[in-house]
Amino acid sequence: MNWFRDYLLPRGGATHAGDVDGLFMFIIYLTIFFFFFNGALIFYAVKRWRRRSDREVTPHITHDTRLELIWSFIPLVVVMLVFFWGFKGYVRAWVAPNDSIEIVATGKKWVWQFEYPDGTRTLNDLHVPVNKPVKLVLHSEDVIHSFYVPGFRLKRDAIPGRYTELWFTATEPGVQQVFCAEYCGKGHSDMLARIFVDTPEQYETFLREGDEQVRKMPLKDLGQLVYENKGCATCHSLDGTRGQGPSWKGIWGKVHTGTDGKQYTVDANYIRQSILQPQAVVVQGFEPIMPTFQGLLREREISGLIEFIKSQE
Amino acid sequence: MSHSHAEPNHVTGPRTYAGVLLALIVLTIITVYASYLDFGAFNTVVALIIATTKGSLVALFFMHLRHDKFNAVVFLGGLLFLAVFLIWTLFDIATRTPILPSNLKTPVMEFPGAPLNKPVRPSTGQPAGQPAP
Amino acid sequence: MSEAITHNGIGHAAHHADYLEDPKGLWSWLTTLDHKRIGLMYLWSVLTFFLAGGIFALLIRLELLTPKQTIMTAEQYNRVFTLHGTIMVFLVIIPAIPAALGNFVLPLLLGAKDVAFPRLNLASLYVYWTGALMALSTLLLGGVDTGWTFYTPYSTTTGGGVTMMVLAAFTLGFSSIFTGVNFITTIHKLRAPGMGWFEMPLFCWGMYSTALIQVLATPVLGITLLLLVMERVLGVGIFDPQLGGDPVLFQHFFWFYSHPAVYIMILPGMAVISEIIPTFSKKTIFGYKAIAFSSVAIALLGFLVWAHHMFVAGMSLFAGAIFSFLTFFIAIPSAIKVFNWIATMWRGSISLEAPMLYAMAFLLIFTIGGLTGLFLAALSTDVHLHDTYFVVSHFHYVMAGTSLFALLAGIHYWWPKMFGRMYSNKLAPLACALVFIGFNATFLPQFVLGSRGMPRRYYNYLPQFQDLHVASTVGSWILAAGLFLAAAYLLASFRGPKNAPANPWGGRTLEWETTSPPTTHNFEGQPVLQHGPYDYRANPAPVGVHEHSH
Amino acid sequence: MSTVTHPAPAEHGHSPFLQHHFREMKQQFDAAKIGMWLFLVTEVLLFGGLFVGYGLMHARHPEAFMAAHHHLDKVMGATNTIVLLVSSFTMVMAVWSAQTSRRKLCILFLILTLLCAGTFMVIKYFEYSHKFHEGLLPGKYYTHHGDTVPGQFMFFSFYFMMTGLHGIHVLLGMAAILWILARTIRGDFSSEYYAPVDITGLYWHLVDLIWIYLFPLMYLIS
Ligand code: HEA
Ligand code: HEA
Ligand code: HEC
Ligand code: CUA
Ligand SMILES: [Cu+2]
Repeated sequence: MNWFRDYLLPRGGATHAGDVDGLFMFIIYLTIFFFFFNGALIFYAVKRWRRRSDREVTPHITHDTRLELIWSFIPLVVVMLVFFWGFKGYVRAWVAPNDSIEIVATGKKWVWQFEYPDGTRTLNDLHVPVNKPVKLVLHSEDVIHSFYVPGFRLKRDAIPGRYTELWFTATEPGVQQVFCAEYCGKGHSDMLARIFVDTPEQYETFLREGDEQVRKMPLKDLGQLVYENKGCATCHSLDGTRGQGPSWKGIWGKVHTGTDGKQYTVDANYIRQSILQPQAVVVQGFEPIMPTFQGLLREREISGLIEFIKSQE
Repeated sequence: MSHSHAEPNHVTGPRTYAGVLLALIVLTIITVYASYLDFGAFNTVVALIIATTKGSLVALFFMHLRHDKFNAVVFLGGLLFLAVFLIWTLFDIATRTPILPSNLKTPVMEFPGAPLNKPVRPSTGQPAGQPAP
Repeated sequence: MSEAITHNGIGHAAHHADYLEDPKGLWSWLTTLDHKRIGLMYLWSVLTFFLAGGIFALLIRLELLTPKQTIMTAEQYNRVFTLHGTIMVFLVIIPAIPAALGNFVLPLLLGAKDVAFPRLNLASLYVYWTGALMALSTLLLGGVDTGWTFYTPYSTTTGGGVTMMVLAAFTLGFSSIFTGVNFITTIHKLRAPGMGWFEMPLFCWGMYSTALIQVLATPVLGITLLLLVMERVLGVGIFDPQLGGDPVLFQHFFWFYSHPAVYIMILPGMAVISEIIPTFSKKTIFGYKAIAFSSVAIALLGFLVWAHHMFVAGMSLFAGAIFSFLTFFIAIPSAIKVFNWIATMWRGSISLEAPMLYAMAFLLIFTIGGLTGLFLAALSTDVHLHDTYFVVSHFHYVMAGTSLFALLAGIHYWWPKMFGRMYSNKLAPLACALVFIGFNATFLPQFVLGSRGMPRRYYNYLPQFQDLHVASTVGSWILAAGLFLAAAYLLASFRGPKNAPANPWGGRTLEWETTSPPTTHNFEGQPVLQHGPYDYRANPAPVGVHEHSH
Repeated sequence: MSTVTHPAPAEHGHSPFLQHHFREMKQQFDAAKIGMWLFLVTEVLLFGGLFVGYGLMHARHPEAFMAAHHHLDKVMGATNTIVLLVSSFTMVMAVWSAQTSRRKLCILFLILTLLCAGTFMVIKYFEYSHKFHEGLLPGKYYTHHGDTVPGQFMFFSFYFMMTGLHGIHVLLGMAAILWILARTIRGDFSSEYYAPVDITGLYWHLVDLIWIYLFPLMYLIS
């Protein structure tokens, strides 16, 4: 029946996923069993004792204590089993081993930011080494978000003013999808992130130089990737519609007026400044809400963005 | 079932009521006096014990619960569920272990955005003065 | 006139006065103190809002037909599902059975002339209308995009009509409290002479348990919502981490009410089913006391488990364990009920009229809905499933599939009593089948969506989820078709004459012993109970014999 | 058939105040009492929510609460406590007078109760205006200067929410007492029928009961 499990659940990629799946499948079969059991009883009763005449007389059976005890006791045993099974899995996923790599994950509308022990920071892309315990310390800068990795069967809320934590040991290299599972407003469903489960070598390179993709891509494509993955897209559209921030459509070379009344030409330097010190020039008609990306984007990524914006006719 | 005090033999008289009033006033004086004493951790407990004594007097005599078993159960039931609310909430609040990232540079601020501490958060919902990890 | 009622010479005029017609005029309805009329006005209001909530649901489903934008923007989507959830919970399913059907039949079942406090009853209706208008007025205030759970700090920082919506829910809470106070008192003091606690129909036990929750939990919702308003207006700080508060505390406050509230939604449904199954099996209920006590047990246990909605919300391990452990105990009284109902059908004389069809659908869907609660009550699986479509599907199975089916069952059961008219016997089973199939087609795929990781309240989703979303959307159309069909033939019955017999189904509870529709004062004189509510031994009432003529 | 109906109980002991759906005055009276007590339970839980919130925030910020409560005036608080206790006494005496058909006495005690309630509100008014003046306001309106302990605003959030909600209840209670007073003057009540006086009394005592807890929790924490 593995096909059934694989149909229902995404492929598990962390050490304790198997335990959760076991319990999940157990309750699935329990549900299916009782559905058909009750269904069969009802069906049988209707077939067998369908009313044929209005004058039918039925036996006067008021209760049966023995039956009553049986159908209280069996569910009791079953649910206690389920409780302990679930509890066991929960405890195991509770305390991180001491040698875990600690990464701080901060949620804010609508991006995830990761800070590695060496101070490296990434946005929306989390790199972890395979087969090493990783502890995520979660925290939010605005409302509650929730860090959800279906493949790891893990989820924990990121709460403002407090830290929560979560740990896992990824078992196979590859990519895992991360969702924000606590409703956080307009961009909730776009608050996606990915976990790159790296081999030890890949992880080393990542810490040194950023990930491989970034290193090899043409600048313009890199710009597009950054646009999609680092949260620019939540505020800037490409088709001219006004979002939280101005659309990028055809802005290259245009002259924009800041709230200080001065005129600025949109060129490479201007864009670089907009990204690193967004508050320095605020375009008229917009709120100064763009976060700074200082330290979050590598030099090559910024060049990529400039190329990408240039290409938006 | 409901034994209300409707039956005339349950009419409590003015003398009892006056006595209860006197007791209540004396207890009020005691509780004010006790607030100047120091029982250490038990200050609040003492105050609450006195308040509960007063409350019981009001409920039993003025509200006639002494002769009204049914409604006494109703009332105590309400209090019971209030207790459940408090205690079950404490199951969580009182047993949380604080978690801190090991590289935390600035300590968590208690009232980052409170009046007279910092300007209140702007309407945009942007954070003002969060604990910086 | 049923032979069951002996004439007592109080006057012929009173005897024939049908509550629908006496007195006449809109004003007489708006100022009525008659529980039956108040129940009907509640019924029409609830069904209207059900239609509104259902239309919002169809819009949700339509939007989810494709990833990214289909028919609305993300902001609109967030407002639509908030409105859908709030309307369905506070305006539909909480008042549905108690305030509409309960108001109508509870006094009849008890052999009483009215509820204990008729004025309070009318007040509750007006409070409900006020709350409903407030809730709808948020549409003009820019909508509300918090979800029906109003979690802080999102709800304290977002714009729009949140304050108004919260005050609306606060107001609606009072209408629910009024109903609860009224029903408890009525059951204690207005039972017909000779009707002991265990001679009451089980419907009354269900109402009693529901009312307990309404009285004990709703005030805490009230204060929670007030605190939320204060947080928004004054910045008091209790839920705001910026001000030294605790945002997760809001969740404790909210669920202290809202978990018991899910039993406000289901217990009345179970109450209806406990009436229908014996009537259509023509057999005494199996395990009367077990069913009665399990209602009370569910109501009381329901207070101890609320934080199972917060397993991933940063609760302590200890709290998680306690709340999970206690949650499982609710499965036992629920199981007791299910098996007792099935045992009632055993060796009965089963007739498959529309109410019974809905009741059987109820049993099957409740089995799935309830057992999927176990996935969520178990700690490790809930971590995976929390806030995914699995939860969405779970609660639609229990709220829409179960409570709502019970409401439909009850409407079909008491329709002849309420209006004196029968509906189409041909279309009813067809509609029931459509509703049953449509319902499962809508929500079964959502379980799979959820277990595969699709989070809820998502406007946009990954392409891999699309197939199942399409299936669900198509299902919602079948469901809607069934419901519209049901609405159509029910309304069509008003074209016919008032020809329903006093006791069309051969029921043994007191409401069947008065005319259809009942007279203004319910019974001629004071009925005195002489047999239990489900006693089919002596003189088993043959169906359709008590033809009632004017 | 199974069910027999009797004529409505003959018109014996028929009070004009017996509503049509009750069989006798006792039943109506008991129902009114149960209804009132259930309502009081909802009030207890409503206030209870605030008390729980207060307790948890107090435990979270003990210094702030401690420092803030010094701005309250114990004398005024204690005076108000005694005023309310006395009003409870006069109220129960009013109920007793109605129960024993002493109409004049009942009127007197109701008026005394109203006077006490009025005194309470006047004292509250002075306390509030003093706090407004000093900027000791709830939440974000808190502007008091010279605090050494941060976070005192939260104490005042609770102070105003709790005493404010209590104050509203006092006003509602006064309205109810006025209504009862009018009916007493009209001569509605006697030992036969005094349920409205009784349940208004219950409401009033609950308002007192809540204050009994508010007083030490607000004014006397140490
Ligand atoms: C009518 C409403 C209703 C009802 C009756 C229930 C019934 C139950 N619910 Fe559900 N629930 C909701 C409405 C309801 N729920 C809603 C609205 C939400 C989400 C709110 C939101 O977030 O928006 C929710 C969410 C929810 C959660 C939180 C999930 C999450 O967000 O992570 C949990 C967790 O424990 C849960 C558990 C249960 C359980 C154990 C029951 C039990 O009572 C079920 C008991 C019934 C049975 C078990 C079936 C009958 C028994 C048998 C057929 C016999 C065989 C049984 C055994 C062998 C055990 N529910
Ligand atoms: C009782 C409660 C109830 C009911 C009945 C329903 C009914 C339906 N719900 Fe809803 N739903 C909720 C309560 C309910 N829902 C809640 C609480 C939420 C969570 C909100 C949140 O996250 O904050 C939710 C969320 C929710 C979502 C998830 C949104 C998201 O997370 O992004 C979806 C998606 O498919 C959905 C779909 C539906 C559908 C298709 C129906 C269909 O069953 C509707 C069918 C009804 C009709 C088509 C109307 C027809 C009516 C008439 C013609 C009149 C009837 C008259 C008679 C028959 C007499 N609902
Ligand atoms: C939270 C919303 C938000 C995010 C996320 C965001 N921006 Fe912005 N951005 C704004 C706003 C608002 C403005 C206009 C005000 C200003 O200039 O600061 C703006 C302005 C700009 C401008 C100047 C545009 C003009 O028309 O003059 C550039 C360039 C820019 N952003 C680039 C980026 C890039 C690159 C990213 C992602 C790496 C990004 N932004 C992410 C909100 C955002
Ligand atoms: Cu962040 Cu949802
Ligand atoms: Cu729940």
